[in-house]
Amino acid sequence: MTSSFKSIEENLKAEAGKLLESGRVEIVLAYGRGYDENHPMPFVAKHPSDVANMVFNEYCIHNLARYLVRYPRGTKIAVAVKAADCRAVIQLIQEEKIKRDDVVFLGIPVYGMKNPKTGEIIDSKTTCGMYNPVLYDVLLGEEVHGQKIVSPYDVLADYEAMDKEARWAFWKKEFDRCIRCYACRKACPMCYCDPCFIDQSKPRWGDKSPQSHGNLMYHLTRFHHLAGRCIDCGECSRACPVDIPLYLFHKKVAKECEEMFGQAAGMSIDDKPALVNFRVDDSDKILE
Amino acid sequence: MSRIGVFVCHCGLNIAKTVRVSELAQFAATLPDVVVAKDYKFMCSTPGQEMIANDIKQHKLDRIIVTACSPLMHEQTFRKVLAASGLNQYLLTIVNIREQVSWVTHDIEEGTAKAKALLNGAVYRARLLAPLTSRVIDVNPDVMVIGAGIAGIQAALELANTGKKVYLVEKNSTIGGHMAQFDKTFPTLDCSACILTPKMDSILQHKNITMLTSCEVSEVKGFVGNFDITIRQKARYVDHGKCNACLACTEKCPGKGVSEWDEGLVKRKAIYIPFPQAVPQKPVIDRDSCTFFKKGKCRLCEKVCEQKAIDFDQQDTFIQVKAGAVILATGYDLMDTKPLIQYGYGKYPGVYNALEVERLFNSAGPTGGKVTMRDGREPQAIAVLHCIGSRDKNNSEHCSRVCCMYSLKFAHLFKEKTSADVYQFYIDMRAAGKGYEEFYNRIIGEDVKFIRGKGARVAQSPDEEGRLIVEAEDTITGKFIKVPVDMVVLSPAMVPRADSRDIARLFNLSTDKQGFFMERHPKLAPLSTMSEGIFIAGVCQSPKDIPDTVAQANGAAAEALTIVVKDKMELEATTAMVNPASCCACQNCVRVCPYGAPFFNESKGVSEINEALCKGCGLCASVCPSSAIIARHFTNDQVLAEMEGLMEF
Amino acid sequence: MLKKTAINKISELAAVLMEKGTLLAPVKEAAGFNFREISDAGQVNLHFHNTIISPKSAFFPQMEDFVRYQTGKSILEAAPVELNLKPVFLFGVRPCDVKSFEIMDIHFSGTGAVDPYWKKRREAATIFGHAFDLNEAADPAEFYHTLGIGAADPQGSDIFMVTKDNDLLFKSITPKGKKLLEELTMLTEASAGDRKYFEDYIARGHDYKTRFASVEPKAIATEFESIFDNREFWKNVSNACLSCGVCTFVCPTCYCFDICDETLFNKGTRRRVWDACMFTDFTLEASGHNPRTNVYQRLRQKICHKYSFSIRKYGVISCVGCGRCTRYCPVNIDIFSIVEQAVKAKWYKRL
Amino acid sequence: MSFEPKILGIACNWCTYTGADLAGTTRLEYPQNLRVVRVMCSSRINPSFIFRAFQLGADGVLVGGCHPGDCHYNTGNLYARRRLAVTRKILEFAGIEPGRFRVEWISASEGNKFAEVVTEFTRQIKNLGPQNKFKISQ
Repeated sequence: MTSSFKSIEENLKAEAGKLLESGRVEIVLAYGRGYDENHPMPFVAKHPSDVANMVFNEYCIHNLARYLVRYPRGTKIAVAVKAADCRAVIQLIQEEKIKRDDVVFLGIPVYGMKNPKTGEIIDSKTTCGMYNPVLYDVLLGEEVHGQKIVSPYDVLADYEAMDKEARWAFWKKEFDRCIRCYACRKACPMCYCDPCFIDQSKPRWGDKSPQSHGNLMYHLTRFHHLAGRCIDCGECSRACPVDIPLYLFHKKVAKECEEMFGQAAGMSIDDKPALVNFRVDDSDKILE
Repeated sequence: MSRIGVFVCHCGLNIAKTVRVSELAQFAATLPDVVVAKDYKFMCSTPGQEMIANDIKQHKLDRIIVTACSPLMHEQTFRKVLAASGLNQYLLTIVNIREQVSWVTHDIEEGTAKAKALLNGAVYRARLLAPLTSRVIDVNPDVMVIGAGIAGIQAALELANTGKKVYLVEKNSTIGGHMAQFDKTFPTLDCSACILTPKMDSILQHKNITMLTSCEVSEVKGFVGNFDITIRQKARYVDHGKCNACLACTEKCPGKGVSEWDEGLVKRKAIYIPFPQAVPQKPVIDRDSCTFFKKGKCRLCEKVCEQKAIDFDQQDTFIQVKAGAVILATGYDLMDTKPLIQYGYGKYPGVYNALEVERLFNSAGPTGGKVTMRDGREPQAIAVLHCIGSRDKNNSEHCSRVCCMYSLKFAHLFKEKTSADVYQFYIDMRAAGKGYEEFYNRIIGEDVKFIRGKGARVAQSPDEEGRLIVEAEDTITGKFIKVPVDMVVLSPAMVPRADSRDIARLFNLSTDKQGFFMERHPKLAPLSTMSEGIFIAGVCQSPKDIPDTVAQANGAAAEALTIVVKDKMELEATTAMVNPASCCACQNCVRVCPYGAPFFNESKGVSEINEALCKGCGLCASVCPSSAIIARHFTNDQVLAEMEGLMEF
Repeated sequence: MLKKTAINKISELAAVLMEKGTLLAPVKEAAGFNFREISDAGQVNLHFHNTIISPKSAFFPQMEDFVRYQTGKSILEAAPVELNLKPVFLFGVRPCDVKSFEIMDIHFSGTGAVDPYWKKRREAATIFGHAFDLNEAADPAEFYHTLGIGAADPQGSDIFMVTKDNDLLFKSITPKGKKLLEELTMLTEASAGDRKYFEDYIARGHDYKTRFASVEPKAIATEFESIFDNREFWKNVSNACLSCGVCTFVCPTCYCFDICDETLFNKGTRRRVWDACMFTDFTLEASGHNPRTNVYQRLRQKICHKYSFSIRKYGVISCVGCGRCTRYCPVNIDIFSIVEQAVKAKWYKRL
Repeated sequence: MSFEPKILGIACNWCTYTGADLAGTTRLEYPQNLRVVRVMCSSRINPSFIFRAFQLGADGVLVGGCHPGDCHYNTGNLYARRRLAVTRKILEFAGIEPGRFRVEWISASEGNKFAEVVTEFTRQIKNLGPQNKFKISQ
């Protein structure tokens, strides 16, 4: 049984109102009206009266975890999180960017979110394909059951089967289109570096001009920085104005990390990010 | 713009044979920013060094590249040349064209080409080098020794005798450690107390030693030369400043506790001193067995104390100590053999562990030195089982090193004090120590029955109440045997203290698989640790006997002295630093550093690095996503530039 | 002069233009349309509403090389990069984008400091403007009507194109366009009916509705000046802003760039690349100080630059209402709504 | 002329670099295609160094560190192992032959192993041919 968007919206408004009213939180991160129905926006409620302006519909795709790190440490924030968004918040807690006590998870179990550009339903092809938040303080609807469980990594099969030349040709074409607007990193809840490595002038990791080599360095390094941290929300790819399928590469790295380190990103607040961790008995096989 | 001087060494024919050195110098001269490039027969010779020094002055060089042997050979030599010429020594780059070029090829074309590529990399790198200065810090002249067994006592005395102030921290209410529990020591069979108690007394008397008993380290801050350590002194409920050690209280006390000192074989009072020669000779109250603490009534001790030293309101107190160096001598625990149910320890009263037996032999022990068992009998047959839990893949893989010898000592003492038959069940006899083999031979001559086979099981005799059967395979005869005995002595593995990992965490040490503290290098630095200024001595590093422990204690004292003897010390210059403007507060550096050098400054919202703790490995720099960490001398741009130079040709 | 050709013969026209010079025209790509240099005449595709990246890139490419040099060598040996341009045909530019060239001319040549790269590229180009399809509804993000731009305004183009059923009509607007049109012999003469259709179409273009707000330049400039320091307003409108560069990169009137020296193996190029005022390091000073550290300051800069500073300095709103920034914003921030809020609602006064 | 690859080596100071020196001291011959950057610890290696090396035209990249457990800095190479494993997977998915990037644990006493690894790796890279995918064309 799933809850309608409307009932989720009602619950969201009610819970947000209560949290603001009681002073439990200073801020509620949710969704508000955009320039039309198909384009709602991330929305910040600070007063109980702001709650009336909240919306929730199938186009409320944005991962609001992105905004958490924008507020001073210690700010009490409630955040509306769908499944992947929730994992992003957990990952941020693991990384001590925010404290568990400072954040209220308003969990949204939902199936049927749509990409406003294509109108397609967002599922495991471009995201982690989870529909229920793994952790929440309040659940704003009934848990989604009965959706076919598809591994988020299934979509990789075709690409893994490609030979290396074809795969390189594929990625080269994709990365060459990059205009370096950096919407991917800015939409990413885990990309909180300021400055980003690619903006540094000393060292100059890659050229600033949008040429193949600088683009490649930017994207590959970003994939590495997100290894074991990417929660596969797909925001990078949806934000991209030229539709580079970044999610594919992120999925591949996430899959490998999960296999090698036995841990998926953002599933438990007790985990330690995999790449700043080790086990003495990690096998040398991972290097083969 | 840099002014680079390149100096190519022939190393006689060592290099010149497979690298065209003059061509290399000519090539160098064509590279951007290279002002002068020369080749010479032996660059490390005095004339070679003078040539570099002169060129630095004449050409106003600000970067020097020496193209010669491995930096591990002569980097220091050439750094001195730079320093003497007024150039910062870190502006030197060594190109290794001997070990890694001329000696590994016979082809002069290949050799020359590779040398050019390496040199080009060095030129790219040299341009970006920055002068570095070592920071000099003040050193606190005091030393803290943690653990007051024989290792700690020895180290403390040695240091105190050099005039250094020593803080000796002991968890128990008396110093002395395990050695004070022993009766005799192998192989000389001299009385343990006779050799130890004078040292314990010296600790008490020494004007340079502050003895802190009933104390544990609760927090360690700072770094080599400047440790800032918080000690928690547990409440003793007796004001040791007032107590005159009349011990009237201990006589009147109705409370009964289990004597830890006597390994639980007897009871002691609730207010007590662990043993007659304890240092300090002042009692403490054990809350758990004290009638007043349990029932709220009694206070007999308070009534009899003329000094008014009893203080039931005493609380744990915290003492701040500063020290320049720390020696850890925290010793060991005997393995708990109860889980090894096949040996029946804890189940059959006739089964003892080694420390209990030590107490049985001791004239100050529970039986006044008589070997009588828990049921009051004198044993007629005794089995001593070696290697219980040690040399055992399922428990402790290591050899505990001393059990063979003390088991032989037990045999001797049993023979001396009883008329019992004594059996030794052993895997093989390890007697590697001065006088040990001789001791073994002596015991062989004392009508002790040696069975080469590990004791496999201890069982209740089906026939006789209180009689035990030891089962083993005699590997000499290949027969499975059952030996009926009255008393079984287990020689269990020596294992790290239960809290060794907590202590390791406090001092940022690593522990080995078992939990013993890791030395910096197993052979060349067995007393140092990866934490600068923290040394280890005795069994906390690995099982060893008293002579080795004492030797280590002396060694650790000397090592600690090398730090505190100077009033200033130089810190590593090639450390890492954080550029706060780029720090994204991900705290990866804090998570990964093996030395705890980076820390998060909550108020500034950025990580910082305590350079005194930094060893310059550069791990933090590579896990820093925003490149905020600068690993000095191996900065990102230096490495990237060198790679670019290496790949150009 | 009005000429025409059948739409299915566009590739023939393209082939002719490719012979005469460089043809830049809309091409369909994975994510949508973009102006690209045409290498295959069949690529030209006029079934587009508008391109992702605005056609400013024809005159102000994202990357422009200025000087090549070698490290360790004298500056005298550095070689400026010469633009050896063939004639350029910029084909299929929508009226709002054509308008943007006029605004960009102010910045790149109208202020006295002439940018030679812009100027040369502008001079080399013949612009084929192309009316929006009046039969199809405007994109919800668009609001060029607000800026006084009609859906079929021919001014600014050298040649203006209108679709009539299966034909494409071409009218020369400038002498340059007239000359070219005369050379394009494969085009046929338009009929009287075509001419009427064309004129009607242009007139109808003004009635074609996009989103609209009554915006008077001086008034709006004043309005934004008065709320410049109203942090609540700016924080509120920038709450969702990610501070990425999408809006500025797709914008036809954003012209900020960065000068970079990019070297490899001692060979270097000094070039300019697009920069964006939305990037955190845009205003980062060498000292490490950054006057705009907050998102709201950057979004304020972007909007005030277009709707206030530009008006004060040059008398024009530096926005053509093409709607790209709104359309491609990952979080649906809408400049029109912000302007509307500032003008109409005056909500800040309630605070 | 036969293809002579350029191979970038990154070696830790304490083990592999010293092992390479030992190979020299014992006069073990091996191909001259390897150019080594010395760093203090294999954990210093930023994954982007590897990407950059291929962009600079390296046909192969060889990383050398202490054996796990023997790191001069205790645990540095244990982090490096994970990080470089991920680097490898990224290279592979981008289309770089995984054989072009290798991590080897070579101790200071393993001069032999160093020479063998370099010889074998050089042969492998020769078989793979020039790496032009990441290489920046000038």
